[in-house]
Amino acid sequence: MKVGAYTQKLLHAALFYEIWDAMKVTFKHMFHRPITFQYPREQRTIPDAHRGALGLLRYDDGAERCVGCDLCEVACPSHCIKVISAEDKSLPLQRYASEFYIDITKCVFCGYCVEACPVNALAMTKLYEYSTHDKRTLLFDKKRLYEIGERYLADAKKYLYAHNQEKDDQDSRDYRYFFPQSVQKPTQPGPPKHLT
Amino acid sequence: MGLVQIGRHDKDGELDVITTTLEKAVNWARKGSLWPMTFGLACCAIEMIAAVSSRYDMDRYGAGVFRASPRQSDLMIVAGTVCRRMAPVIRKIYDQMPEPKYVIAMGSCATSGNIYDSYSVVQGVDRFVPVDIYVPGCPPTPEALFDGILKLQERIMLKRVFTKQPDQVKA
Amino acid sequence: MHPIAERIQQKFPEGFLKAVEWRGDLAVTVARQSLHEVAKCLHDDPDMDFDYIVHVSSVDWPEEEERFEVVWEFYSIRKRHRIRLKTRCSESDCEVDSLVDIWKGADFMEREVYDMMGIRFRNHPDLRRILMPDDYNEGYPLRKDFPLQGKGWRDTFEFLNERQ
Amino acid sequence: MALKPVTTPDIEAATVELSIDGRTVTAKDGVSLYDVISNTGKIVPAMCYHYTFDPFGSCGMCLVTVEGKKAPVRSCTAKAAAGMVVRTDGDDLFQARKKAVEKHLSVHPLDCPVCDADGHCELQDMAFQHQVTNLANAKQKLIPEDTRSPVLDFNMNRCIACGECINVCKDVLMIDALQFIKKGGFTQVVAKGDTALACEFCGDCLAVCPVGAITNKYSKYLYKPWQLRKTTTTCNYCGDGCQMHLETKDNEVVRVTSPLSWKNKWGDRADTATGHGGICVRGRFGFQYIDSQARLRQPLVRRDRKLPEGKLTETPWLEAMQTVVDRLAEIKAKHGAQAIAGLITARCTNEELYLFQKLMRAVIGTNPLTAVRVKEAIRVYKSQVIVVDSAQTNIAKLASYPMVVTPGTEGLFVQGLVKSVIEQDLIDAETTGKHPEALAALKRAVADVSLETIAARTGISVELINEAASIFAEAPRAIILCAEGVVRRPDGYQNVLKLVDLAWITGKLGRPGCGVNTLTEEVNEQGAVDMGAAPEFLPGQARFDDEAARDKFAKAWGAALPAASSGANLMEILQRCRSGAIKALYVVGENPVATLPASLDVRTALEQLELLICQDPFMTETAQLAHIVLPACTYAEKEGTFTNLEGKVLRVRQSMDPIGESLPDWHVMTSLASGLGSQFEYESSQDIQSEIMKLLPGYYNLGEPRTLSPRPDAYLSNGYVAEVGSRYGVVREAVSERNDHRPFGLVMGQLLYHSGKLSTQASGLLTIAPSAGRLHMNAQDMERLGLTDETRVRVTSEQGSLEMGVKDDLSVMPGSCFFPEHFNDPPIKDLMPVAVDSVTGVPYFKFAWVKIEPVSRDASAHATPQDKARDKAREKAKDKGRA
Amino acid sequence: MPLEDQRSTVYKVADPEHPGSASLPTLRTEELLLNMGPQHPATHGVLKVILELEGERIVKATPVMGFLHRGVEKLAEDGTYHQFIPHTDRLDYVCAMYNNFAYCRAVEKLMNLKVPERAEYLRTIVAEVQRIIGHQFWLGTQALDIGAMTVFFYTFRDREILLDWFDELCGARLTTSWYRIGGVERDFTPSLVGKIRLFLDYFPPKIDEYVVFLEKNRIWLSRTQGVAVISAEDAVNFGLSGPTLRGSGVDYDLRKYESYGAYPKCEFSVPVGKNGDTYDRYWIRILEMKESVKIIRQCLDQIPEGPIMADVPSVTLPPKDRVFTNLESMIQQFKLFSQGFDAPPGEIYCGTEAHKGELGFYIVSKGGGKPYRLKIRAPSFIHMGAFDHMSRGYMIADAVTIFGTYDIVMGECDR
Repeated sequence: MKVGAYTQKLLHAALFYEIWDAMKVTFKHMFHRPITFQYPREQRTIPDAHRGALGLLRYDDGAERCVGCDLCEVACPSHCIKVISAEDKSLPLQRYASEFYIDITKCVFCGYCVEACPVNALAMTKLYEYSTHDKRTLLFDKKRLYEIGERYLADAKKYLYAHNQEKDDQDSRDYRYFFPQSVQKPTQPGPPKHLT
Repeated sequence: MGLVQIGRHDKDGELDVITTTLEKAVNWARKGSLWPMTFGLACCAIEMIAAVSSRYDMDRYGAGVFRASPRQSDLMIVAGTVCRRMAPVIRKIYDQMPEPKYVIAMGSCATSGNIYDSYSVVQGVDRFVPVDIYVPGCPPTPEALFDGILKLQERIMLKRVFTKQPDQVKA
Repeated sequence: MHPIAERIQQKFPEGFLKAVEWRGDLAVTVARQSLHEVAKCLHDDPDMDFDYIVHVSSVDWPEEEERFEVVWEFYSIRKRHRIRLKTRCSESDCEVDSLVDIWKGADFMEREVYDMMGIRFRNHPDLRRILMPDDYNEGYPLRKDFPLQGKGWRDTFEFLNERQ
Repeated sequence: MALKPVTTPDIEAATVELSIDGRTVTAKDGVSLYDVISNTGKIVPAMCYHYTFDPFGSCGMCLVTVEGKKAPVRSCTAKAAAGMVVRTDGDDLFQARKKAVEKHLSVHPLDCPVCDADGHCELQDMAFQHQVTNLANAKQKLIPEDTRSPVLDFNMNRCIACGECINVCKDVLMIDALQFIKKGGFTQVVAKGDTALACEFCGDCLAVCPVGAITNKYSKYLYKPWQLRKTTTTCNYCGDGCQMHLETKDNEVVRVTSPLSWKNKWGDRADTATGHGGICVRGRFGFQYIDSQARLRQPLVRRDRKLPEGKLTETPWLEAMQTVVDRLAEIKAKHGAQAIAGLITARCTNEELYLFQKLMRAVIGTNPLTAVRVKEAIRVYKSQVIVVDSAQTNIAKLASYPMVVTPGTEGLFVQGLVKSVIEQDLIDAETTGKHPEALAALKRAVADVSLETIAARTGISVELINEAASIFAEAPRAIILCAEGVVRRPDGYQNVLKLVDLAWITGKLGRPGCGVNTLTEEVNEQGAVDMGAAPEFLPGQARFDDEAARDKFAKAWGAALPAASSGANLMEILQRCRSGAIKALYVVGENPVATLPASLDVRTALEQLELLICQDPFMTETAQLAHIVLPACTYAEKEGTFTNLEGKVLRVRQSMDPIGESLPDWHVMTSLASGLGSQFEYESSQDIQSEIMKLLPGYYNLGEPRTLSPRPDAYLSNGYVAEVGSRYGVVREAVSERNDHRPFGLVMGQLLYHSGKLSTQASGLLTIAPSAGRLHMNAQDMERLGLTDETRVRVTSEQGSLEMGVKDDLSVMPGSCFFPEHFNDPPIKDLMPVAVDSVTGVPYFKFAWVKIEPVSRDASAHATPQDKARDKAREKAKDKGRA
Repeated sequence: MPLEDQRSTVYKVADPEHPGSASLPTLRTEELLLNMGPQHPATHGVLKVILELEGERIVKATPVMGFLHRGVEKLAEDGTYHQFIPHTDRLDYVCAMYNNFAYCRAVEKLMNLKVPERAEYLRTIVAEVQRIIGHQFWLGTQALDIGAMTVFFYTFRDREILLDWFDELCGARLTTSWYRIGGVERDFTPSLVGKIRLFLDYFPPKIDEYVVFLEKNRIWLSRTQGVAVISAEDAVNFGLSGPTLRGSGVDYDLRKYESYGAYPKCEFSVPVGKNGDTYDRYWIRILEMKESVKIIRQCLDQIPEGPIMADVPSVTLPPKDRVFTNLESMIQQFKLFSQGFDAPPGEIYCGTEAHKGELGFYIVSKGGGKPYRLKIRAPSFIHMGAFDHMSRGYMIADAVTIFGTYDIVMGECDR
């Protein structure tokens, strides 16, 4: 080793050169904008695709989308959904979910239920602030799920568009499925658009 | 799937209305200096680490000083899957923490065992440790964890200091 | 037949049972008795040169008489080929030779197989449970007759009473 | 009607050779090509094919190419012929089949989400297998759902017109209740005549429907097939022991299915090989009682029966068991073991029956009893059927020789047959030759019998009797199935013996394929006898007084057995209860208060008891009298075995967790025995099973029928000669005689839709056959008396009179009337005279001569709406119970 | 040898040259047994190690695992192939995308499924982004464990950018479930492409920033150089993989050896170390991040248009809008969700180079919609097998470095 190099090393060691070197980077950051965001006051813009709490949706005319087909139940990897379906006595062909539970404490937020739903009755929202001291409130029942669906309808729709579940154009939005075609309804204005 | 299974030590239905000025002051002090235990178990631990890192900075709530020793901390954030083999360890750590102590069950696993309905996973940490706040999510984002911490602080403000807590589990 | 399988058959005509090639994976089943020597040959023979152990695994076929199938997977870093070595054993006599003396990495993997399936490995240096606690007595979780939810261990917290 | 050639390959046809996919196969000439192919192990997709009937060929899926034919042919309707060269695979066939699926899909509605068959749908499977995508838009049929039937909904939008339901109904069950009809441009399946479905409601059409066109009303929309946990078990409604699948969801029985299903079309047909695999209406729709609200959920204990505070109160098991044990021990100490009696139903499993008799004999030291009953026959569609009954039953409609006799003279008819055989000299020389003196005695006995008298009394001509006798005697194989109509009549035991005589002289006794069989009502009556749960038997049908057997069991159980003569049957038990000899009665699953007529004073007898323990899934009438009621499990909640009337041991598997705190009977008995100081170390029913296996080697011969060889020698040797004379000598008069005052024969019997008391807890069966409390009468009689469905009648017998509604029933013959025995409202049993058989001690009370007169209009106007309201309320309560 | 026997070693104070010394009493020195974990800040989760110490030196180390054993392999037998994807997220939770990738590749091999080209590129891009996140996480925590805290804040700051990107891509930051059998769930949007391109420009200088803190840091150097050394031969014999193996000079990288995804179409090099110590592995990871940037950039340039899911109706889900209007697609949807696809009977092994090493799935199928047996070859678990070998002779303080050097994640290790 050359003397020059040796002295340089000695000098570096004596003056804590490497520390100054690193401190330089740190000091530079004093002039950066702080990256910490102040959570309760500032909210991060949550992307549309975000998989938050689940909600149930209605059609624009207020009818429940869910037909109680139990497909979300079987698609769920953690078996946290429970659908109890029943027959609508006034419309014998209409099946609907008389009870619908999502045990959100067991949910893995994978979005498979939304993917499975043949009527897009389920959607995920950007809701994440529902920590609680009472575990029972984390069992979402049908009422709560529809509440979430109504409150975060915009989020839910955006989620469906983002995940290719529903197309974001007027034509697709106009669709309306009856499962099945209700024939007992005399006032029905003909079959839906996609079938004609 | 059953209904939500309430663990043995779920804290619910307590009456905590009476507050005095002094109680408020004490509670304020308590809520402002929650020192959490580093207690990462699984996935949620990564988000918990993210919560203390530069972007989220949990220190803003006075809850950023992660202590490795249970003797110095008041808050245990159970972040991750609680396996049966880990249960006695968690309980032992909980027992070592000084009063008042709080437990946050972070994420689905700690709350109810989540997707892991298997032979080795405890179906919720509340089966053997009292839990104050359940944070849903899998894993909860750091914001969701903060929401949980803020809710805990709210609850701390409602606690009675000079009378005995009815539900306090005797260690 | 795959040249490696052919070679094994030549060298161990009694030990070799069958070779299957599916989706590009070669799987050779050998008799339990000749497992160790076949493995030794796989490791040492310069034509095979399987120096890298990929995984040790086991499959439970409860309907069959030789119920357990132990699976080793090897790779050759130099020759870049793969082989899956399999052998069968019955429930009453579920013991196969350990390959720890050839591949040190087999140590933990074989312990895992023992822990999960209850197959014992002869000459293993430290055959204990690895993922489940040593005093776990409900059986071997990955066997097909073991219930997914276990037999109650996960919900017993005897330590809760110890202090009181 | 036999099953298809595949399952019974002994049709007479030349054997031909043909080539299938390059393989040479031999087959019978003229057999469906589809069957030939499926016998080689290949599965050609087909939606309208079913193994139970002839091919129909409507779906167009089973296409194969036959060399020499330009287009693919349907293999199901094509016949196998010599030298055919058949190809079953290939892209062209795949495309052709795909086209066929597309044809069906194009008119199928888009309603998988709401369809019950989703996940169990053949059309779905086919579409998925053939990777149909991107079809042109579907046409909608828009047909309203047909919900007129009480059990089935027909949604013809989903129908693919495969015709399986129609075929199975017509060819296999021979009910023929369904038909195709063209309405609104689409072919639909409707009930005959486009009315509400009226059939036996066996539900086999539902089972074979490959899509969701036929739906079960009781489980509609409650499930998706993938949520159900399927347990194969044995039906416990009758002694046939049909195999069925209980399908449960969240510990609730959602539906019952059978091996007969389109899913079982291919592959292993072992479980359906002997029958067609279907089940009857009771099995399929009578499951609701299992998880009914009426089930007992907790043990109930009554501190004191007399005082008003002596109500049944819910008590924890531990305490209840302690009470039972204490009080039994007390009674045993005070009055001796003979003061305790036990009564068990044959609806329990073998293990429980075994344990029960062991408990009673080895632990308590008394002798138990089983109520052995028999019941009517089910369909027999083999060869010629002679049906002798007093009513036009369902079998009679199918029989080639329906003989409707005057009520109460069935025994006489048998006697006529014996006489006729002897007169026409149809006696089988080979068998009778061995016992000449017995034959001579028999001949002597019947010498006085005159066929003309019999003909006059039974209402059947001499010629017909002779013809029937010759048919029976000349048939190479003949089975006598006798049931309640014979056994539960006065002289029932004698009548059975007469049937044995008949079989013997025609050489049918002890020959393979022949024999006398009794059809039992409760599932496990054969098992009850085998397990020794009858006073005169030890397990394995060893006589109770057989010393060797006694030693063996005493040793195995480590306890001394009670004295050989100590057994008591039901009548004796009641007698002793009244007299105070019996202080404690342990009743498992039986309900003597409701099943026996009031004249037997069961109620007073039981009220005499110091301790009545009742173990039952339901709060029965007997249980209401009991001091202690223990909740038992139904067969769906426990493991075990049943022995059916063939002697086949069938598995019962647990399909759900016990309801409430109810426990399996064996569990209760085990803990009871332990409480009484005996160590019964059974942890599961398997443990009991292995003990039975040790004591009765070969009993569980993998479900093989136990070879039961009747020994004519033994039968004929023990004083037969002396006995036979009295049997035929005088035809005893019926208990109550027909006269002008009481011109109607009232028969109490079973409905097809019910079985005992159990099924009255099943809301499904109640919907089909509600408890209307109405008398079934022939329309002619009703017209003659001026009765309508609205009127009420007063029925008077020697024993008393009752008021009830009437209903016309085509199957009831003029001059008789029928009341279903399942319902005791009004208490019709009280009208019946009771006769106790001198030999077996079994009471007979199912027949009476009665007078029927309409009640005056004012009274009926009063009663009818009330009655209706009451019925309605009851229905509602039952429904609620289900919900 | 059972543990009890190893706890103490008996030393004979006897001098062979001195006659009569054999009769001296034997002196027994107990070794110190130190339980490290399972609740220890540096064990990266819940690992327990029983260290046998002679003074400060480790004589023997016995890892005790299973504190996070969740029974994943058993759970896999309970669900369909599709339903296992969320489980793979939670194996190695730091790097969920790569687990998804490895699993989907294995199932595709089983089903003999060809993935469309665009999907291959998307998969590769996201996998490499995940590799960057994984290495950043490793660097931050390893530095934190060793004592250099600043790096942690820097790496986590940059990691957040990528996690947000994931959030926008698939809706979750960690547990992504974005890969599907036969493709990916969702295509990139222009905004996502723009963001990742911005990041590619932003990130390489940041790597240098991290390095500034460490490359000359004497503490870092002395705590990593020459620590946890393993020879190439031993490393191969133990079955190590990934940077842990490459640090010893073996260029075993499945991206090159059994190339998959879009890797064959990209130019990149596999950094290989010399000494087999922690420092070399650190450098390998730093260089791999740079290589990843290179790969992502190439992929973004080459990516073709096209479908993102294979169109095999018997395996892959139909597009959702077809389900609403088309009976066949609805049938497909119902069959696939309720019963899964019908896998052929057989068995396959498929390994993928995750950022920790070779992550492999061995799947035995008996036909039907559920795996009959699914074995996960988890690199962390296999690396722990070498822990004893690698830690002998080092100081207690080095134990932390040695855990770190594997980049161990207990979720994957215990499964």
